[in-house]
Amino acid sequence: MNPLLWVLATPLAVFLLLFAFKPRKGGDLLAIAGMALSFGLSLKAASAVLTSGQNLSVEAVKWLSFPAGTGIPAFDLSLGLRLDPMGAVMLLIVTGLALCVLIFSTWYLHGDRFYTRFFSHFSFFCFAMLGIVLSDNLLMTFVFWELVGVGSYLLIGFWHDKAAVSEDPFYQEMKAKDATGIIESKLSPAHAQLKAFVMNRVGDFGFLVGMGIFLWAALASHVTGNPLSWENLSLAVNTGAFDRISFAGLSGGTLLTLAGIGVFLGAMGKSAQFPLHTWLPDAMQGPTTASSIIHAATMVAAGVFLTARVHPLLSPGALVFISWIGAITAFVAATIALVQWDYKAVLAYSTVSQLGYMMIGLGAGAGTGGYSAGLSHLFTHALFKCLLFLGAASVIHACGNHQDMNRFGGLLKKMPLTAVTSGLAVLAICGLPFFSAFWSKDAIVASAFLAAEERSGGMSALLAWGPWLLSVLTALLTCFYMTRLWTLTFLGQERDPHVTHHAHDPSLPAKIVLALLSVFTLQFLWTGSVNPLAGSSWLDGALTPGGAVEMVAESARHHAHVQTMILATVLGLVGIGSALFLYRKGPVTVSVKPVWKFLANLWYVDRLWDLLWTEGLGKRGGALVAVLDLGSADRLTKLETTAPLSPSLDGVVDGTAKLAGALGAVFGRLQNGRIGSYAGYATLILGLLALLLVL
Amino acid sequence: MLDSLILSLVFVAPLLGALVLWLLPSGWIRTLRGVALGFASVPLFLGLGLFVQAVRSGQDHFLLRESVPLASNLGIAWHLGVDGLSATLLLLSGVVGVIAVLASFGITHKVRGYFSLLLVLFAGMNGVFVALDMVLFYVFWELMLVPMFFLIAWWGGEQRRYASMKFFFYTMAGSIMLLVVMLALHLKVPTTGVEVQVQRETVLSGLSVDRDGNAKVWDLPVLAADSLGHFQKAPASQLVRGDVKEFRVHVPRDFDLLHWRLLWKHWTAQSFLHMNLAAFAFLFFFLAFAVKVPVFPLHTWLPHAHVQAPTAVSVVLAGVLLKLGVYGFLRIAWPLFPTVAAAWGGVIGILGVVAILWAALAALGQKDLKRLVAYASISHMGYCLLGLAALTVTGITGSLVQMISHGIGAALLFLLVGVLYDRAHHRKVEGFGGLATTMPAFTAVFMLAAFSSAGLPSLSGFVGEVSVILGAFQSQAGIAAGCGADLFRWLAIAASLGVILSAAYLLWTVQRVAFGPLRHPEQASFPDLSLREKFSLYPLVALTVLFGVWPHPLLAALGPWARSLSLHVAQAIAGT
Amino acid sequence: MQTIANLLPELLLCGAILLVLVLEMVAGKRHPRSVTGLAVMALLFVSWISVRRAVPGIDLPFVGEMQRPDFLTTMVRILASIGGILALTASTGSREIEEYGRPGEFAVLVLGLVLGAMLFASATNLVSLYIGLEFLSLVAYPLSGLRAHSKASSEAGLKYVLFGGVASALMLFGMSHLFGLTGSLDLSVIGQNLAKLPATPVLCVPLVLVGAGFAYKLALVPFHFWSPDVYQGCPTVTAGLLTTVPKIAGFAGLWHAIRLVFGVPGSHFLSTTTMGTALATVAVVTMLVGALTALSQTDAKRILAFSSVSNAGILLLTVGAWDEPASAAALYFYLTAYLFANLGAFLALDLLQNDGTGTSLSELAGSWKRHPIAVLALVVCVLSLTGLPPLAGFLGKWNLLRAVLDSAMQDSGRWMFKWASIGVVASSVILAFAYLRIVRAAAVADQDREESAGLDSYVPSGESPWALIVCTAASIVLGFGWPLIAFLGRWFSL
Amino acid sequence: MNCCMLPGPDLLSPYLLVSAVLFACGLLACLTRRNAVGYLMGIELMLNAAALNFVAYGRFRTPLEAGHGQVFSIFVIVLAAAEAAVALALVYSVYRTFRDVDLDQTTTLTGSDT
Repeated sequence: MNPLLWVLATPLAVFLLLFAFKPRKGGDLLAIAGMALSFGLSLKAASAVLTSGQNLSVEAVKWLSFPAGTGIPAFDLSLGLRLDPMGAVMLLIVTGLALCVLIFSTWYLHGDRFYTRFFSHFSFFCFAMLGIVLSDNLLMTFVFWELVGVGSYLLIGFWHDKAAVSEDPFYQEMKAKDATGIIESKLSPAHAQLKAFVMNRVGDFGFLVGMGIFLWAALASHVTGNPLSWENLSLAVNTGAFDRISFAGLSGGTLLTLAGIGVFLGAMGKSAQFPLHTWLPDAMQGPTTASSIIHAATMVAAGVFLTARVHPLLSPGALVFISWIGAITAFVAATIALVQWDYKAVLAYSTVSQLGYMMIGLGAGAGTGGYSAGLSHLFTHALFKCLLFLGAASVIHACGNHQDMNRFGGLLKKMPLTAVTSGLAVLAICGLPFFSAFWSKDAIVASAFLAAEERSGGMSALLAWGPWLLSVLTALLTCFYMTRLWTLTFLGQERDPHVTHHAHDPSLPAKIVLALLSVFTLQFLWTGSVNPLAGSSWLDGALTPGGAVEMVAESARHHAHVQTMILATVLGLVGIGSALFLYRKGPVTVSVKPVWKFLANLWYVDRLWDLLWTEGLGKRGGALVAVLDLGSADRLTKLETTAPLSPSLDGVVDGTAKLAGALGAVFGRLQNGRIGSYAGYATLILGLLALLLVL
Repeated sequence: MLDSLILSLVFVAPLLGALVLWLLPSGWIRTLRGVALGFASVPLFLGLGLFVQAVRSGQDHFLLRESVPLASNLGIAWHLGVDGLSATLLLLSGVVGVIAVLASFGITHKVRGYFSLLLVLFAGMNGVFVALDMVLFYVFWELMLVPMFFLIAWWGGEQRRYASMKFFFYTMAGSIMLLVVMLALHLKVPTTGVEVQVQRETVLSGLSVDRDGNAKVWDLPVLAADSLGHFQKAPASQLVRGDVKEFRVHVPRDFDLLHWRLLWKHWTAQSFLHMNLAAFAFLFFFLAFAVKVPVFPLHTWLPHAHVQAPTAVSVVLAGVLLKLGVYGFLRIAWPLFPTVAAAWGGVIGILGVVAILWAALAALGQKDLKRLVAYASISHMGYCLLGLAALTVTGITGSLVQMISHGIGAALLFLLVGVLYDRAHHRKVEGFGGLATTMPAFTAVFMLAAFSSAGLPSLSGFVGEVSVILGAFQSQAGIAAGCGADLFRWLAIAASLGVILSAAYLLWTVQRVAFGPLRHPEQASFPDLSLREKFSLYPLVALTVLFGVWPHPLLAALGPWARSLSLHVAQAIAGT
Repeated sequence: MQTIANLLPELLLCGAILLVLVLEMVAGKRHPRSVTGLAVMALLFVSWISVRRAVPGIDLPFVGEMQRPDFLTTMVRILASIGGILALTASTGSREIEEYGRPGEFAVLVLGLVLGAMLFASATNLVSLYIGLEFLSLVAYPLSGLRAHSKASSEAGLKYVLFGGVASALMLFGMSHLFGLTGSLDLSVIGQNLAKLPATPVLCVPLVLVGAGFAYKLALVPFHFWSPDVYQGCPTVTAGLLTTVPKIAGFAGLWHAIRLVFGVPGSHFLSTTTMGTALATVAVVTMLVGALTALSQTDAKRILAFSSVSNAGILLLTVGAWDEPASAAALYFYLTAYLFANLGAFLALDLLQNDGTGTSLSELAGSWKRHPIAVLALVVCVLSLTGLPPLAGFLGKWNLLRAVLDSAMQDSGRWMFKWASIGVVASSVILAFAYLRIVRAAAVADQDREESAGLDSYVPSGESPWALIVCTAASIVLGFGWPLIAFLGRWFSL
Repeated sequence: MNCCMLPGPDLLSPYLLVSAVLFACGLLACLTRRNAVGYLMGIELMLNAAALNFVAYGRFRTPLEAGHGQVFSIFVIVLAAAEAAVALALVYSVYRTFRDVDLDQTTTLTGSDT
């Protein structure tokens, strides 16, 4: 059997076994073993792919097959696996990190009520995630896309019976004062999981529409085989399928842009792009180790991954849209991260911000090297962000589940390994030379620069340069808030002894995991040379976009890179320095009051969603329609006796019945019991009739 | 004779069961349950067998069909038949029926009457699925009315009288007009019958060969013009060769639904009450079936009926009865009046989408679990209508699959609400909270059911919805309906919004009922699913997953059917 | 002599009446049952004779230009006697009738009613028509006023007689002018003479007046006012009888009269089409008014009364439809189904009434607890009236609509009948709601007052349940009578 | 009509006029009388009007037809008597139960009360 199938099937098998039998103990070992197996196989497969550059694939099986109709050929939306270089790296990262996290969790969740359940749900998630990585067509991606959502749903709601933070004293004293932007009564695992899924559904709406249009186009151009497979889609687009169809007066490029943006909406949901990002910080309600991989390393990156997958199908217009969304996301999230006191919240917002970066890169297009930059940032980020979260896990675990940075401080002595590894990760994310993000993040900024130069011809300067500008600003902010995080936690002296005095590094296996991951923060592992400017050697296959692209001149790119390097380093040092200086003694609130408040309230985005979506549409709108349909609650209680007529669909029905009854009552009233009047009516009518005939 | 005997069994067995129950003493409750279960399971096995056959054949033809004249000079015949569609629906009704009986074991008073009425109801349902004679169809159709009325009125909730009256009156008002319509159609055919032109494809769809090798469509000899232009019996070989294009068939005056498929052109030329006969008939067929589906805005009886009906009856109502409406569209309204259906496709599609969104919003606003699920049903049936109106193979297949998956999913949800009701004796959403801690198994099934009807891939709900939406995107039906080619794409986009809403109201419900801290301490003592409940729930769960992961059987059984319908309509449009 | 033999059933009935009177005198006190028994025997014999003589396609010759016992008449004779038998059987267990205490008189009256029905059904002459009508009425008045000591009953009787008097007077006045116009009492001659006259509206006035008489007998709008009051007031069994047998006779009579008077080919006078349109109009108004009024009633008997008005309207369509054999068959089958369903419903009510409750919906509430079987029968009969398959009523309605639409489609002049068919379904829906209120009260609603408070449970003596059982069974069995309506269609077309 | 064109003093129209007046009186009585007996009398008047018509019409036709008319009028008289008998019996029973024969009092049977 093909290794890819094993890679995919093993986690599923583990999940099914654990779900079916719910073993008291040994579940964790089973999961780890399974993950190790699929990691080993992935290594084998990935190395084969990366060295040869040849795709591995598994024969597609029929899934949704439809007979031919009029003007539409018979087609089969089949399920098949395909592993290309990009997927290979992703595969390694997913399985590898999953393995690490599983090992780490045996320490972190030790003694938890739902210990085994974590491993089963986690395995399910891995299965779904691997499905996305391996899928060879759009529909299958959508399928696993949703399943990943379920996985995250299950893991966010892991402690499903936990109350909302409004009842959590720790949270109450930690939260920034007058931070009303967060609706605390709706911040609990139960709420968070719902929010995450529905928010993602908002994105998936776009995905569905985009897929619909793509399928329609592909069928219009009579491709053979699965019309939604990556090859067929790009084939259809390149053979001008979109010129053959038209919708809402749009056709060709514009329609393609529409479809592209549609699919990208899906990516926005998964990758928490503004304004759909609000679910990700809430998702921190789940176990930290789960967050470390789902909401930091892999799942949220799935959006970026998808965007990269469909990159050949994206029109220039769509790319501009993408880079702007990315830029806005990156900036907004970074600003919010500045003012958070919650250790995990900072990490969450930094994740959102970094995802924004990746989108900027992809949005910059392939020619500018943005595509490869975005992808490489996806890979590097996955590793150091996972490391950061695991560090957070050990800190929080060590401090008795406190997440308040005000109470931390001076942990460097107590838990050196955690501190060092996290420190490395911070440096990495700051993008200092010789650290991984230096090579990926700065490349993104550079590509944004090049893209801006390219576009400034076609559109207004602001529209063209905005993304670049924001990305540079964000670089500064990133360094600042990450350093703030580290300083407040590990430097200075203990501020709250009875929170921190038990603190100690995690157990050995966890330590090993941390150490192992921290290695990846170093750039040369990626680029294969210590020269900061060197591109990656062994990743080339993974980072070259599908389809032919004409690259911007080498010299121009080199030029841009140098500039960016200098700029970024300077900004980085400024940010780090200022943060160190400000927070060396402990927490201080530095900012202009209104700005602080605005940021502490998360730009009021959560509020807005809550107002429009939950309260507005969900509660008010629902109630209104309910009343318009069946009538008031009062009516519904009196149906059996005397239901008052109410202006509702149901009321109209009853109204007509009542009307008929009333008409009948009128005739009934003629029946007054007087025989005289009976004869009267009869003869009267008869007489009239006779009269009618005579005249 | 054998065919119609086997087929009659699907409704005769339940009727026999009702009779047997009637003869048994009302005290023997266990026996009564056993007998009911036994007789209810007969259609299940038949349905299963037929379904397997249908999947195997992968063709659109009748697996069994037989016509025995009842009252010859009235043109009425005992005409029964099963094709892929009927077989699938028979299987569904068999499964739902058995599960409904299982779920009714909790009923303790007037057990005998309850089960006999339930069995009569099944007889009606299954009868409709196999009837191919208009009068027969109507008889079975109305046969369901009375048992349903009493099932709600006797074993229902506190407002059962209102609900039952409303159900009865609404449904009857919808369908009684069919009396006039069917007679009008019948009488507009001359007593001597009428000779109609048919396309070759139409003939091939019902081709059979008589003793001396002449072609017949169903049981009617096919005539083709010979060299002199006289119409002679056409040899089947000639037909298959396809060198002759124009065929004629002499259709007698009767109520045979298969014959009626050939007559749409004839009827389109007639008029009745200053209206085009075909349009007139389609309108009333549509209304009659729309009430059952139910189509917005004729749906308001459903919430009442569901809320008041006992669990098992709700299960049957949502699981099978609503499907009868769509079945009516598929078996009668669309094939008999293809051109009218195409011409009104726009309105119908819009109605479908309005139902999806309106009902979804209404569901968001419900406080009663059962009413919420009822609105979910209305919303999901909207997809069936949209796919049907889109008239693409993908769309129609989608709506057929949606029927089945909704049948399973809705049954599941109603059973779950029943589980809660049996424990708490109320159905208020805010009356629950945090049940996941006390009832993990229940929660698991509940989540699965919710995800399935929210259209999660790998569960049956997804296949139908996505096919309908994709089908609508490909649809050109807007043109035939004179609303522009874009109409159905807009509708598809609007329908996709339903995907967000369904996730919202279903998962919100799950969250409020199952997650968060236990809100009502007394509910800490609730037992998890009992064995009987598991018996009734797990088969449906299994089906949901099966059809979600491996939809091939459904598609193989229904796809060809959808194809032939789509082509039938397309040819009709081309023919005019 | 040979022709007299064609009135054999009628003659037998006369004999039976005498015998019953004698037996009443001799053994009425000691064996009240024997009297009823004799009457039932007689009716059975009569219906047997009629069955023997019911030969499709052979119309027996006129009897002194007065009666024409054709196939329809013969069949109607059977129906009428069946109605009589059922009523008599039921009467033996009916508290109201038993309390009246003179089974003999009741039996005589029933026999008389049947006799009158037979005469009216086959009348072909103004005199026989008038006599038949009066005969029916004169017997019906005492039947409805039977319980002389009860206010309701006597009031019902009085109203009936007074309204009937006016109606018959109108009819007679019309007849007199008709006689003046045509110089003949024989309907066929009248028809031929009318055919020569021009169709000036004035000449129609006498016809309208004669029509009034029929309208009163059949309780057609606007001559229906008496019926709800009378049916509510008179004993329930009687009500059942009066809503069926006279209607059966009336429609047969009207059927013949219309065809004799207007069936003349090449007539300058009112064409069959015009006549049909007029009748259809009356029919539609009647069925809708009856149905709508039934909605607002609160007494089961009144609901059934108005439903019988509505049904009369529906039946009238067949008379006007003029598509001879088909509509005759439709008329006959509908009448049969109607007889069993309607009589059954009343008999069931009577059974429920026996323990002293009334027939108002509120009093019926929860009676399924006391008499499950009777309520079941009531439900079946009422559903048959509703016209739900697979019960007799559905078949009747289907067949009737078929005939009506068929004739409508053969002659574009009969466009009114297409609308009338819509009217039929409309009124059926409205009526369904009214019927459902009976079902709901009897079979669903719980007793508001506590269980059987002050109800002395009256044990229905005798065979009365059998009548009900027969009605119910017939309502079910006839529902599967597809072949039967096929045969009827063929017979009447012979 | 031809019958009206006959020469000589005696004409059909006066008879018809008389009977019409009779009929009108009878009908009026029926519509206005609150007393049951009065109502009955009205009916009798109408019947007689009709009977008169029969005889009158017959009078101006062939003897055979005249016979028809007269026979019918005899029937009418007889049946009127019979009807009167039945009616009076019922009036009596009403009187026994209601202690009154005022038709405005005998109105227990209306849809409304129950």
